[in-house]
Amino acid sequence: MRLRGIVFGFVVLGAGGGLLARGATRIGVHQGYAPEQPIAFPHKVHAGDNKIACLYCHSAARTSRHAGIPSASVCMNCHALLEKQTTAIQRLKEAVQQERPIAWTKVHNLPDFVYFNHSQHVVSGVACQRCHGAVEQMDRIEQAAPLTMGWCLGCHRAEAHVPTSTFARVAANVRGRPTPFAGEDCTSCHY
Amino acid sequence: MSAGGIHTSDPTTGAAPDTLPATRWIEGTPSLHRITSDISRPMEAKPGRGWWICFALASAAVLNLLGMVGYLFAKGIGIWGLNNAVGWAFDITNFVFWIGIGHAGTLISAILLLFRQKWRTSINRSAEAMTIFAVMCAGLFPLIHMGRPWDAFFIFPYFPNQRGPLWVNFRSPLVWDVFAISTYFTISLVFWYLGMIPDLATLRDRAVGGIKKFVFRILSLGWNGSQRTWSRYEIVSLVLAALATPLVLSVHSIVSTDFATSLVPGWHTTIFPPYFVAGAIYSGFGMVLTLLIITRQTMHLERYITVNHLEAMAKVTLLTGSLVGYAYATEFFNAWYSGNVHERFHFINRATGPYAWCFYLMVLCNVLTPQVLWWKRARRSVPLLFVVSILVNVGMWFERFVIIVVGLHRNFLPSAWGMFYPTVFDIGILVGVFGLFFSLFLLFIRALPMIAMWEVKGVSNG
Amino acid sequence: MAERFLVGSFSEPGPMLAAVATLRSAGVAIHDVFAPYPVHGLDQAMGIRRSRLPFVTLLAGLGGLCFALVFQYYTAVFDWPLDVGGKPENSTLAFVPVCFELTVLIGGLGTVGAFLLRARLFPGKPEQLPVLGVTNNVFAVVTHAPAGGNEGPLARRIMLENGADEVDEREGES
Amino acid sequence: MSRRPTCDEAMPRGDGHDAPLVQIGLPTGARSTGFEATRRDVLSLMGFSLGAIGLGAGCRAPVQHAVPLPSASTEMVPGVPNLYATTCGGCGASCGLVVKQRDGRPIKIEGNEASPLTGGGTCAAGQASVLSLYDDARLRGPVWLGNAVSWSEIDRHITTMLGGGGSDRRAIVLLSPTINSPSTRAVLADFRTRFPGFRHVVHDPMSLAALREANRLAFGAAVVPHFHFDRARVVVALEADFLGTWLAPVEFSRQWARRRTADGTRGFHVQCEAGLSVTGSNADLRLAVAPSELGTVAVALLAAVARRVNDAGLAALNATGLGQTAPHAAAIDRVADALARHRGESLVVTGSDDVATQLVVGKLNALLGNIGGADGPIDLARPSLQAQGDDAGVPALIDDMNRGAVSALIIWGANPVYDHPDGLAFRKALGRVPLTISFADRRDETSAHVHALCPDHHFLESWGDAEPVSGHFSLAQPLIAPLHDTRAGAESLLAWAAPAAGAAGAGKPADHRLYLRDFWRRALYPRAATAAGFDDFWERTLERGVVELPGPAVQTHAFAGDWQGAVRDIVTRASRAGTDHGGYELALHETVGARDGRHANNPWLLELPDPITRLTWGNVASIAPATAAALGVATGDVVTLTTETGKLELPAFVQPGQDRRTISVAVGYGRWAAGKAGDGIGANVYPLARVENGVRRYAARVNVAKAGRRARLAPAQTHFSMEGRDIVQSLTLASLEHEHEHEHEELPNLWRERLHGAHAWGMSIDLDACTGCSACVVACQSENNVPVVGAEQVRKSRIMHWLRIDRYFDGDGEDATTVHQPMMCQHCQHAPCETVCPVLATTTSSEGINQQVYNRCIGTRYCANNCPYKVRRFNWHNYTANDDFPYNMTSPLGRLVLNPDVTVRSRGVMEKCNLCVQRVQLGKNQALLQRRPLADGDVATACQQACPTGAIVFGDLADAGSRVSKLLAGRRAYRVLDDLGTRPNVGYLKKIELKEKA
Repeated sequence: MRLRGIVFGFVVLGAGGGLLARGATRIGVHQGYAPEQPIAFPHKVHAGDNKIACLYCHSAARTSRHAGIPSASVCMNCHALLEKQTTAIQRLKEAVQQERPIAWTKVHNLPDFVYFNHSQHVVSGVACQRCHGAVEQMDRIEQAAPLTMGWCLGCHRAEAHVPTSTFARVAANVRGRPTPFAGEDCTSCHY
Repeated sequence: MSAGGIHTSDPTTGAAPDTLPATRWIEGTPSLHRITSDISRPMEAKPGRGWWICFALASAAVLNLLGMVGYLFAKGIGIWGLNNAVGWAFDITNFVFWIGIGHAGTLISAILLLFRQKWRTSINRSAEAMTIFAVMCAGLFPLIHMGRPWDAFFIFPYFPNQRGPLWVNFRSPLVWDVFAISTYFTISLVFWYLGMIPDLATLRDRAVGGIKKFVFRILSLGWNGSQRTWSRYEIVSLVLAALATPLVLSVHSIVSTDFATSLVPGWHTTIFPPYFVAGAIYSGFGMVLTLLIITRQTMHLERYITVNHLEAMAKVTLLTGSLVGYAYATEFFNAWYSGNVHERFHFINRATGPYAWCFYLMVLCNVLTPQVLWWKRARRSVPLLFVVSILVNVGMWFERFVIIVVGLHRNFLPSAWGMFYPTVFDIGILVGVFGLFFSLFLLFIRALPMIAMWEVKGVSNG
Repeated sequence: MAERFLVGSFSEPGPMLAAVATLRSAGVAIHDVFAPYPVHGLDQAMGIRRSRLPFVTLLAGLGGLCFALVFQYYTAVFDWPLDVGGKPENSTLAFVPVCFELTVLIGGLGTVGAFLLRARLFPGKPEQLPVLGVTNNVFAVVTHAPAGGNEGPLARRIMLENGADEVDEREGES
Repeated sequence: MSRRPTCDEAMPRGDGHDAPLVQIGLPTGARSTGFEATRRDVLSLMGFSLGAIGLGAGCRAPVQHAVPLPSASTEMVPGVPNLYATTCGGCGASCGLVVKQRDGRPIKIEGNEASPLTGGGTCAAGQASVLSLYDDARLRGPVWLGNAVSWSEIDRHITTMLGGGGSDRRAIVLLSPTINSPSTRAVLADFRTRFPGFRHVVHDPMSLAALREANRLAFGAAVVPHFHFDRARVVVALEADFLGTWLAPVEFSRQWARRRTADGTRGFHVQCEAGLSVTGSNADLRLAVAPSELGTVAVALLAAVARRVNDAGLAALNATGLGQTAPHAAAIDRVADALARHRGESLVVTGSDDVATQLVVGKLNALLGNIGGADGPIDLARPSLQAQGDDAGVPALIDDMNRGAVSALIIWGANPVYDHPDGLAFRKALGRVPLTISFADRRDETSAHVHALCPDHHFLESWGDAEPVSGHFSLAQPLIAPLHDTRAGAESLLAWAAPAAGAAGAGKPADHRLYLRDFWRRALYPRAATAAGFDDFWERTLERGVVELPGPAVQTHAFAGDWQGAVRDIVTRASRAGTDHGGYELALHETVGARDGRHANNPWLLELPDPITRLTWGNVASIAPATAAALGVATGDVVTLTTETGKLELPAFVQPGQDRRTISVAVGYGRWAAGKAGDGIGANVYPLARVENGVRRYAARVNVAKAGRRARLAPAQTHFSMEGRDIVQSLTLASLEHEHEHEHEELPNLWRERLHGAHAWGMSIDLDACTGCSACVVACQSENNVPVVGAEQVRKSRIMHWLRIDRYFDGDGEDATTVHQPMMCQHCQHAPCETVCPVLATTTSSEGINQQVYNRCIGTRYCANNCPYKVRRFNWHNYTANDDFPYNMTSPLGRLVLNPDVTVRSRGVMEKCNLCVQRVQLGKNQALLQRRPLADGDVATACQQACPTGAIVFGDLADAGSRVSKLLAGRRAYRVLDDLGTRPNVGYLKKIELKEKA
């Protein structure tokens, strides 16, 4: 009878609403963003096959808030000696000769109003892959993590020895909460 | 809604007729059919010139509102007169004012129902409609006063979200407001609609085909007046009334905590909840009076909205008005008795500071004006009641303005004192919202039965 | 299968009440009565039990209350106990208003929802009127009148005796 | 961050390398808001239609690029700030600075702790000078006869017209303010060898010519002595705002604060002045004295002291019985007592423009034995080299120009058309000079009328050195490659003076840096008693910024001035004044924001509330309440001031503490060619000063009349009384001794104490040391990207400063006392703002900071309403990239000053002081990188770093040994409005009162 139709309609509406809501919560999340670069730089070849340490090129990550895109001159440290020639390498060398900076396309754009300091995390022994994914297997870099606040906090809580699972937190709360860790403060990232 | 036709004592409303006042709540004894056609006339006849003029004015104000709010969203609330000292002024004043207006409706339909006041029957429908529209107007302000409506969703605790464990602050009265206002709006709306279903069915059956019949058929949910449904229906009405009664009292109490839980001198007072509720009912009845006096004249419903109704409302107005006046006095006494330097200064400043004129205007309108209602003749004089009701509304608007602005503009550190001067946008939006309210109401009296036919039938039959 | 009904229409509630009472005492099964407004005393006359909807209200209300309590406690104490003005994480008193509002909201909506379901009212449902005007000024008493049974003539007589304007026979499925 | 490399090698030269630097240097803050705005809009549109939400899931933010340096630099790691020592060019005091450079551009001025003079303090103007670097009004390159040209071309024109050579005796005149840079003086010397007819005229808008003249007469040396206020137990200042604007305020503030001890050795500070100044507002005893009476007071003081030290030679003076006729006789006696009690450790200074008065004061100091000695308060032997202005110079120059006796005029840093009483005459005279050259960085009032505009570098772009006090040297190095095609003034002079090949003195480097280095090797290195080679010495000095090199002492003799003559002169003038007394007197003075007007286009300074009037955006005529009542004038009424040299219309301001007969007006306003922000702000009062027999007088007889109009002032504070609430608390020395620690009972805590993390940040502010100089306000604005909102918004009391300095008066007569109270977020442990925020946008961090999360804030403003200190600031408009607010945040160039580590807030967001949490995080990160715990003092907030008196101390309250913990546990500590139970982490130290009322 008709009532069934009505009920069905409500179910459909609910499901649709749920999907829309989920879509809404993905606004501004660019997971999987993999733009083309002015010079096709294969991390797979460098970090993967040739096992060049991340911090060799991105040396700034050790001391700075920025990981730092290496200057073309850094590339030349090796490519001056290697005779391998590709169009990409050709364009790189031109850039170096003309002292023309290369405008790389930024892949990992944090949401607005967030301050992230690479050095803090590198020094604390966070592996690059933990946020950037398996870079050594990527030909073209893509954003592996969602880079949302919830995602950051998950790790911060784990590292801050604040129980992440609800039940663990309940238990901890019964015992009396562990001393708060600055890594959970708003001002750790927002100022 | 079962106040209608009570002659035998029955489980739902077991009142003996002789306990009721001998007042006639309907003039003459119109037949059931007469009642139906009288009440549905405004919806079926062409609107008169008076209606068109009112509607033109109101909708002009609405256009102005749309324009100004649009500009507000584009430019930010800097276009208002607010500043570092006075962070709230017209916006929250309007919010509290309209919430207050919204109180009479549910009060009439719920509390008077529980108190078995027969006279509510012919006014409750329009009073409830007024409630709905007033709450809509009120709800506008929390949204626009932030200047960035697209961020308003932050205030709802929803899942899934990108923020992980960050919810909202359930300690903040603003969150309480969100829940209180939305609950109040929903319940009032349901209550209103539920009460309208039988009348919608009536209209459906009067309608001669066409879109009108279609719409009414959808809305009336296939109502056919079956007694089995009626008996459940009355239980549900009672239950809703029982739920709505504490709700009415809670809403303005919660709104008052916006102020009472803060530490601003003049806000930080425990008498605020009852004081605000009294004020709300007061202003609500003021507005009901205004509207009914207009409609009964323009729509020729004197037969159903009698002077007796007006007088009954006048009595409530007098009572709540006196309560409000008492609250004013108490505030001053508390300030003096507390010996708190900031509190004392606030009330001295309220009575002698740059905004003193608002204070005295408020006392004049809210405390002195209703005193004329002690005289029966005054209570039964329609023009006088009209004037009083208007003054009451003015006074209650200024009450909120005085509380908010005078509280903020001079408090703890004299170095941070400031003044608030409204801009054209403050005033424009104030006017615009009145326009919104009245155009909604004007549409309502054209589109829906503004008097509960089935209830009146019950009464007339008694 | 199609069933046969007797529909007696009255213009006044009084006679209608009397008719109903007599019908029941005569043992005629009353299908239903249709009226423009709730005529009081009719429930007893028809012997309708008091609705149990208030229990729905109670349950829904309690549900809302529990949800509000648990949810606020969870967010404020377990999920992220932020230091808000030095207040205790479990500021129970501050949770009261929301608890109350949700109780009322869910209680109210639950009741109305249950009512609509129970009374089979939903948008677009075609109205089934025994006679036109039951939503205006006619009171209609509907009794079962199986073919060949003797309830039919009996009921017709009783209703006419009690001042029914007219009584006619209908077919339709209940 | 801790290392301070020199930028000899680090700095890219001006050969195009800097272009990409500036690109990557675009502040992420600014970028993020630009991005934010667009994305917010996208979101807002989406909010309205459900369908758009689905689209939103796939929506892409605008593509961003990351542009690395073409070739890696070891010095410059993107995102890592470097600190370079240099010298401030904000005023003549040449304070040592350490400038924070981020991604190749200077973003923040800090004081240089190594400087023995300032010890790390700065002033408001100094803090703001970094913004002037990014001023849009600056010239982009040289201009010849109104056309942009290349340097080589303009050099060709100029060299041909200058001619020069051994026999060439054409008069070439350089007009500049005091030049205390030894290397530049050397450049001038070289220039003179090339052009024998060259001469140098020094013009300071606010000069101390009278003081130098008096010292010439008295001690045989026309010098400005080096004052040591810290060596004086008693300081008597006659019309000398030495804490605010006079001579070297930063240095003097530091010295003065050293004497504000909370024990018996505390100094006693007396101020005699007409208008209330920053210094006067901090004096233990302040006497309102009209300019015409200043001399009388000096004489009376001399007489009174003479009586006490019964000096025979002064008998004659006592006969004149001046002690009685002078005002404030009783008070003067008390002061004389104090002075006599502290002979040799007292100090009388006067900024008077009257030689006679200066002579009397000189005599007074001599009598008290304050002059000379190893630790005498007044040092003539190693004098200050500031304020060498020669008032007679400009009038003489104007005559020469009109006579056609000047063949070429070079104007360097001076703006006489604006700031000289005879400005108009000067402008006319300019037309008579065949070649006029200006080094001005913009087309200002003067340089608009010259032939050749050869824009000088901003001091942050150029090399240089300074010797503010003889023997104290300070080096300046560029923080950024020149933004525009400008050239150091010295380099221009060198280029034009470059001798024909083979001529004498050829082969001197024309590059300014090399010249400087060469000069130091030749002239200064020998004076350094160091075994190290010159390169070491140079590197060290460059890194340290300052160095002390003993030099020859100035030869002076004992006081030999004709003080009797001076006294007679003063007495006769006083009696004349007594006879024809009528009308009022006009007194010109500087304010800490505007100073002499050279920073007029700096919006930070224009919006800086004056510590005394609390007014922004313009100057006023300050009138005593009594006088205002007599004239029927109220604050805001426009009055007409008429002197014999001109008339002026200004809004009146009723000013407690103002002398009854005097109208005070601040100079430095009313520029008409300063730039977009500064033009037409206030009125120019310089023309009302006048030059009187060789000395410029900053006071004049004036007639006051109501103009019948009202002006709308832009006050940052409208109510001046504390209304009897104990907001600023004070105690007397006596009570301090008896007061027990924590005698005020601690309010009970309703709730269980919250656990806190590793630290508990707190701040202590010493109300006794705070002078209200407002350096901290600008420092905060510069550090935290606080927007400038303009006069109209300030009028609506929407000023955005996170840190404000409240000022309250007690009484409103001439003897009104003043208190200053820096007020910023108090970081309450029980913060009222937090409880009411619906979205948890503001909470207390585990380290006790009341944190404000901008991107969570939805702008209900409930927190601001509920904040008893009213320190929260709401972004009523979008102040960035918004043409309604045409200040630095709107111009691409101006945005370069933004601090990339601090978010630029957008519209509808609440903001406030966050205890420079970005500095806290940086400090913690530094400690982390160096694998060491954070030590007390590692983190200094911007306001603390800027404070010249060290009134502000920030630190960890969890560490009982930290300075701030000790201070806040002390007897003077209290919290503002703590009876509200807010439990602030910011505490104040009570002011100490000597209870000396006039």
